[in-house]
Amino acid sequence: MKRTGVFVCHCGINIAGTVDVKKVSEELSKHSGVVHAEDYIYACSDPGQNIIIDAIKEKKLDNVVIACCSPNLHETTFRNAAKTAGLNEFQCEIANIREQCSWVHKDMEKATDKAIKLTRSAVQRVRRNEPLEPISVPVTRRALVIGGGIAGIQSALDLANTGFEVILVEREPSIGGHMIQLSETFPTLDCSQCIMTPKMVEVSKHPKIKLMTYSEVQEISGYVGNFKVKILKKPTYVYADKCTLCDECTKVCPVAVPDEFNLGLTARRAIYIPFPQAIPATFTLDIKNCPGLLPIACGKCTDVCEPGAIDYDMKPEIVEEEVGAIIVATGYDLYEKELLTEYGYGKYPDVLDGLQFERLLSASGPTMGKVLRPSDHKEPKEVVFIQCAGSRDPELHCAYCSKICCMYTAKHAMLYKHHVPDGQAYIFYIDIRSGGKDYEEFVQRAVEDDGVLYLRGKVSKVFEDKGKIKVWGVDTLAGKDIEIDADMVVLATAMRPSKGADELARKLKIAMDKDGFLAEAHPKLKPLESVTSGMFLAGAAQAPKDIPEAVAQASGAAGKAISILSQERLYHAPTVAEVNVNLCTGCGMCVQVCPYDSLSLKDGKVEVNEVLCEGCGTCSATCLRAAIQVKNMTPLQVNEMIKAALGG
Amino acid sequence: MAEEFEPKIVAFLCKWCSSAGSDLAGVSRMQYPPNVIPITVMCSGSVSPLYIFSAFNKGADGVLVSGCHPGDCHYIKGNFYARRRIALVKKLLEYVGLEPERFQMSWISAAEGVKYTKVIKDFVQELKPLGPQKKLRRTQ
Amino acid sequence: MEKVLSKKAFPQWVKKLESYTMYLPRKDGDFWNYEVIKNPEIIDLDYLNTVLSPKKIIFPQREVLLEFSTSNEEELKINEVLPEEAQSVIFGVRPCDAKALTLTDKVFGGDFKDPYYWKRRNSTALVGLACNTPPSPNCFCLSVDGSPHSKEGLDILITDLGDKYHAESFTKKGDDLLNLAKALFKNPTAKEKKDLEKIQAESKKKIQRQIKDTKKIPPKLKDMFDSPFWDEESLSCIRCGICTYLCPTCHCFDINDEVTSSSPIKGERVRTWDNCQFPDFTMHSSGHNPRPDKAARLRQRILHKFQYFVELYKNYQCTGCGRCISKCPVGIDIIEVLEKARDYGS
Amino acid sequence: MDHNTYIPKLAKIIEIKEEVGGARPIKTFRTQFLSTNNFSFHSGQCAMLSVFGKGESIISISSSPLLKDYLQFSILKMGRVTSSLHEMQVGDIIGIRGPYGNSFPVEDWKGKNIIFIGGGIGLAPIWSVLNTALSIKKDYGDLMLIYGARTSKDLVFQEELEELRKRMPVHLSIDVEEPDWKEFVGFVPQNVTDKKPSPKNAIAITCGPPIMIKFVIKALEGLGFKDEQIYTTVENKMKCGIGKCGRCNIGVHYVCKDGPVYSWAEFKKLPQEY
Amino acid sequence: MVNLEELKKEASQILKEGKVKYIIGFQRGSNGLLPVPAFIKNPKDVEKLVWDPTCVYNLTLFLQDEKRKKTKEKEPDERPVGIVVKGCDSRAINVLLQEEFIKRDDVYVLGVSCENTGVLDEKKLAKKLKGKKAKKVEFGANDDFVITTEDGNIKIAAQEVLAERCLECKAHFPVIYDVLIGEKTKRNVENPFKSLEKIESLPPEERWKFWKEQIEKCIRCYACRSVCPMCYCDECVADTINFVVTPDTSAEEKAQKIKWLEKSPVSSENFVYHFVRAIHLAGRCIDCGECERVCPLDIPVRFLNKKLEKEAKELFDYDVGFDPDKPSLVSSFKDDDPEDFIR
Repeated sequence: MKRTGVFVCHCGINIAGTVDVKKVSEELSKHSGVVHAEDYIYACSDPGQNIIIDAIKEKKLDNVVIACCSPNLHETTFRNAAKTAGLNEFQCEIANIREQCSWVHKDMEKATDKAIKLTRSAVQRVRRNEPLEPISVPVTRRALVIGGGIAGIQSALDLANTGFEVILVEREPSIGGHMIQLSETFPTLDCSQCIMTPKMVEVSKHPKIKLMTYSEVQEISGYVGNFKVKILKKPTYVYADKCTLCDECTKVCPVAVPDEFNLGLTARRAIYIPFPQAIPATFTLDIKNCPGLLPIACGKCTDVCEPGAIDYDMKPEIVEEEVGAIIVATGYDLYEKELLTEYGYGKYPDVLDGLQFERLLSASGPTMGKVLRPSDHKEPKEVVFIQCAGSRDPELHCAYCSKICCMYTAKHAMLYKHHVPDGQAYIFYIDIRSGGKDYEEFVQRAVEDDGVLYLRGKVSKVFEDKGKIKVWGVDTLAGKDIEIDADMVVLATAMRPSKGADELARKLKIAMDKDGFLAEAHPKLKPLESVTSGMFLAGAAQAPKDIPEAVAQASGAAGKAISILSQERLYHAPTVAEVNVNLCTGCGMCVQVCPYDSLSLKDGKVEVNEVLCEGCGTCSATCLRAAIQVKNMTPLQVNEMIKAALGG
Repeated sequence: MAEEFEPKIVAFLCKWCSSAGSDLAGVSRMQYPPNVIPITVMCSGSVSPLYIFSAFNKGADGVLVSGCHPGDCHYIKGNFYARRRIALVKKLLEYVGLEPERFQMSWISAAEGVKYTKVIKDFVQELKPLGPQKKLRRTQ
Repeated sequence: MEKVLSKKAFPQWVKKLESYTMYLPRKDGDFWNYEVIKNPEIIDLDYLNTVLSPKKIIFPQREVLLEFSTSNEEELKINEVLPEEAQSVIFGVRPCDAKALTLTDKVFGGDFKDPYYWKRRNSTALVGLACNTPPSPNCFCLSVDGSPHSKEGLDILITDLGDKYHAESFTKKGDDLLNLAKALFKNPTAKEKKDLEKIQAESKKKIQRQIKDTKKIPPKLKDMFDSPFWDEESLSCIRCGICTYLCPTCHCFDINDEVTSSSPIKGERVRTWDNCQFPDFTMHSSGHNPRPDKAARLRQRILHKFQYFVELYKNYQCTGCGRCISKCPVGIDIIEVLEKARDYGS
Repeated sequence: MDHNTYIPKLAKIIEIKEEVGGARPIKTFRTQFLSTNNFSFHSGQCAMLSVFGKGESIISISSSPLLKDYLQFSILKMGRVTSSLHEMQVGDIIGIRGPYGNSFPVEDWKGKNIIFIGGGIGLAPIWSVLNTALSIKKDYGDLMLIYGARTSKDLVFQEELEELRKRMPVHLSIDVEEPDWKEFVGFVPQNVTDKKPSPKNAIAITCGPPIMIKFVIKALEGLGFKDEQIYTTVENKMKCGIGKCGRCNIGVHYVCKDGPVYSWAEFKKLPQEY
Repeated sequence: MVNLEELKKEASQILKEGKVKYIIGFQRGSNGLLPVPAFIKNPKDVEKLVWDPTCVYNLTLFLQDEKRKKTKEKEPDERPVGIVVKGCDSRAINVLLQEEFIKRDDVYVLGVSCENTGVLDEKKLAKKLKGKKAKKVEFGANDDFVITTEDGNIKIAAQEVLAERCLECKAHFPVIYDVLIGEKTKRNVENPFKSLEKIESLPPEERWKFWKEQIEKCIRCYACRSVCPMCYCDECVADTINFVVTPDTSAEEKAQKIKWLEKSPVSSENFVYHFVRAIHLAGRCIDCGECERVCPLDIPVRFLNKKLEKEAKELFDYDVGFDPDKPSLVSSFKDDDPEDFIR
């Protein structure tokens, strides 16, 4: 008969104040198989752990239950103690009698009774635990970074500079993301491109980074340490190594389409370079807008291309790569125009979103850094900035705060004033969120030094009237209605997860939150990890954030990835599914429900890929024949726990 | 005076959301009745109908299955399977005449200590007027 | 003791027996089953045979043999649980079912008398009802040494004479029942006796099914143990337990501990019917099974009834009630199986 | 009314010895009744052991009936009940009812030579009769034990066997070669053929796995033993122990009541269903 | 009209050609109208085959025996087994395919149409005939049955004597077959779950009373499970009668076998058994109604399965047995599955 020890922690008075710990230990000492039961004031303290270790050794305990706080806190502590005493870590289980008992009840008698049942239930479980050793797998010491914005670039550089090979995949023809579109950055007002381009160049020159632009992750399989990725390389129809950037091709291209980089404020050709500093520095033929390659409808660009860099026969290519860790930095997009009609966005050319305004401010922008109205190229004298356009509006739009808008609106207004000193900037706001180093000072500067007029209130209507854009709003502080005849309206549009991120998340099997941002494994303690081990999150893909935060998270995610890649082998929790082949009929229902593709049928029986299995147990609840179960949480154990919980 | 009936409830809580939610309720020192014995499972998707039948058979007055909100499942989709399975079990139990109050399911996230507290309070409150569950309990 | 009772007076007699626990077949949907009589006014002896024979009262499907408990590891207590001392009467027992009890008597008697069985058996009086018309289209009592008005195993046999019942007691238990309501009973007249004989003779003719040459079967079976016959005959068997659970002569049982509390241990040792058609019936804990397939299990059922039992107790272990035929889900017909066996290879 | 045989008598485990470890462990238990002992039995008989809450299991008694202090059972861990027996400790209480079944006709064998042939756990039922014969050795002729197991670790009663060597010939065997093994290597039937016990005025008792019994009998027949000179024991699943529950029968024989001891002459006549 | 001769011809031909190992069909038996299964190897025995409204069995059940036998054989005969199936039985084939219990090549499906009617409920017929004995029942021309009795033939509208499940059947013809004998008829079933209404409309306590009375009767003969073509598990989790033990099975495994229910046929344990069976048949039960027909105690087992069939349809729009390529009911989900019951 297995010998079980039970240790009941007082946790000072945290437990002992409500639960009669002596009685719990006394009752448990009568439980069949329990040969040792005692209580101690702080089981997690060094002396407390020593008591457990000594008892295991002296009484030859086969397993122990610690009745204490939540297993999320000290399970590791006690399992390590059990290991020190020579047990397997799974021969130690925790009964949570603090969070789930003493802290939530007042009636001592009832709380004690519940604590006894909880502890018995843990005893019934631990007695049936099998000793397990972590599953070990070799590591492919390369990383994949998805997304070539500032977060992705930072992660890639950190990884590469540590010495690991990195594959950086970017969907667009150039890396740089949204940051490269910005003019100046708050609160320092340094030039975004000036600080971004060196990093982009570093990426392109780095011997450890394999840059794959105009590419998308198509398929992923494998598991932490050993992912297999299929990447689709879309044809650019231009050989970067042959292209001399002479720009002859764009001159002959007959097509003009809105330019993505300038958010439609200008036009580009079907063959184009996204922006002068693009990395890789080459042209891309946009097949969607080209008059046609099959059959060739125009062919002018190839006629003028002297180096012969254009190849209409270029084919999409699937590249297979093996990596050990993945960082997802897919960034954000702005809230869709179609969804935000109330401010005239998308209807009036002079109602702009924040990024468009950035382009207007940018020295490399469509107006060469002059603030001019898109409609008539006149300098706007009255500009209304509307914060929370789409954010913090659970009824109609996004419930969350997009976080960066307060700051960049202040920056916009400030920069506008720098460009048009005689103009007036109004900002409608709900409240100002300026937590962050030097942020509050920055906002104050906008108000005090640059005379930006902050109006606390919402805008009720925006409409065109005699060449002006009328803005009706309310100033809740003054308690009066406001009407502004604006020349331009700039919306601090909400941030949304990048388009297509949901599809990618499904491929990667990482969860999304209710707003479609990628979900971290734990809101506090695992903000860099996704729920799938070996995949990490960086930047605005996880939640709206500004540049320093995105960079910090990117470095953090790189650090996390390094902690995997720097190991020879990885260890995986051994509490995985196991199959009783005698009972399995090969119906495949478990294979269908497995979220990790860890199950497969072979010769009419199910097989578990232990490395992929996360031990969720959905298979076991689905199986009609109890032919599959998760180790150390078997139906037998649960049934015994049920009995103990009901006092039977 | 006769002592008030105290229902015995078994709650299957998923480790990542609902059990964490119950921990939060504890950390926040929220108070709820001690009638529920939680059993933490990895995922609500792992709760086999057998567990539920077994709990009633062994004398549970009520059974709760609680998982992550749809889309929040730590295992991506376990709770969706649970939702389907539990719906069928619930229909079956009610069909043979078990009081619907006795078997419940909830979505409780790690952040919802308040909700956990409320679910438990409501559950106990709803079970009290029903008295002991004798229908499916093993006769002793 | 031989008496006559008017049909109208029958409920009054039953009423007089109130100190007994009384069972009577009651209609439940399309079938009849024995139940405790709660209201003696509503009594109907015009019934087809019950799904389960009165075996279920004498040898219930579940009974507790003993209780065990520990308050802690040291003090283990066991407590014998014998059936309560209650005098019972079962009315309307068909002669085949009564005869079946004489066969289970043999099994539960012998060197080790089964106290549970005998306690019930001895305290229960069986009031039979002769089958003027066969209660099942598959009755074949005449082929297995029975008859529709056999008194074997009965304390009293009642025969329907139209407006009255003829009641004959064969035992003291039977006499007691009649004596409790002496005034209701009259002695039979000569005509009534003659009517009885006539009815009895006619009833035999109404039996629809028979086994020819039953006597030839046991010796034939003895040589058929290794015959492929069993494989052929068992092809359609679905391994359910209907034939044996419904059989009035089948007596196999299982003993299991049912635990109500595991710490400290508390529970009951329970005897339940078991069934030679179930795979684990004979399976060793090593997994070895002397009767590994349905052919072996069908063979056991047939041989037990028509060879082993005959050899041991000089009786067929079958009283021809026809239940196993009527209820077999796939139409396996013991009469056919036996006749085929008898003629097998010849 | 007769004594209710379904009610076991409580007994305390007074000694536990691990005979064999590994995946198919065997332990020997010695038990003493809590109340006065009126449990008398004969060699070859079985008892129904109870672990309350788990159920019952029929086990042959391996101690000699002449020993009144305790009952001994050697038990292979096999299923629900035997597994819990293996978890028990000295001082734990079990239930015992019986004895059940027939026994070896030791009285009839007086003056004869006896050859005991066992395999694995099959030595347990033999042990009782062997010890009985040994304790009144003068009543019998020559005794001989031929015993084997899969490996040297699977041999039961190892210490006792060493003691036994001093009093009678003991021939051990293991199935496959092992370093330091000085005795026979091969299966028990081969050892029987090798040791050539004489059929003259002899009785052979063989117990073990069915396949071994089958070949031991062949070997004995080869040496000239008659069917009546060969005895064996049979196992079947049992619940009641008294011929009522209906599962242990081989033909008309209820092994629990009419067995487990059979002469080969009798056993040959039964249907081959065991 | 199903032509029996056509069935026999087809059967005889595939046997002669050696296309199939043997044919599972129906033949006459000795207990009243009830046929018995026929396992025909020899082409000349095809004369025994019958197909009429008394052919209640779902013969796909016997594919279990076939599979078990085949796995034991060293060099199994890989030819398919010919099997006669009705509409409901064919849905069982689909579920067995869906669960990869059989492969399409394992069976040669001889589909027979139910002639727009279905099979007979013998009890209903007996009541109709009031003591007269039916010798033969055949499909009539106008959705009726022709009954041969001692006093000659009578016609009864099929609706009056059809098995309950046939009144609620969605397809009276095989949905999968290699040959189809008879026609694909179309009868509109207004409410395929009508029979449930009576129980569903009871107040909860009445419903409890009803079920308790029914389930208490159960003697656990397991006929309902034994006759079910979907209950093909080698060991049932709700079992007390069959265990899969191999020489490798350790003593611990045997000792730790979970007893979800006791062998005692008492209400609480019977409920566990019937619950487990019902929930395990959810999305798998094709409503052949055999479980209910064979129950010696007349427990309306079908109403448990039918209820879950109804819920699967109403909650998840799931139809059983029409598409072998779809994932099973409980191994699939939709994002918008109802969750109004969840707090």
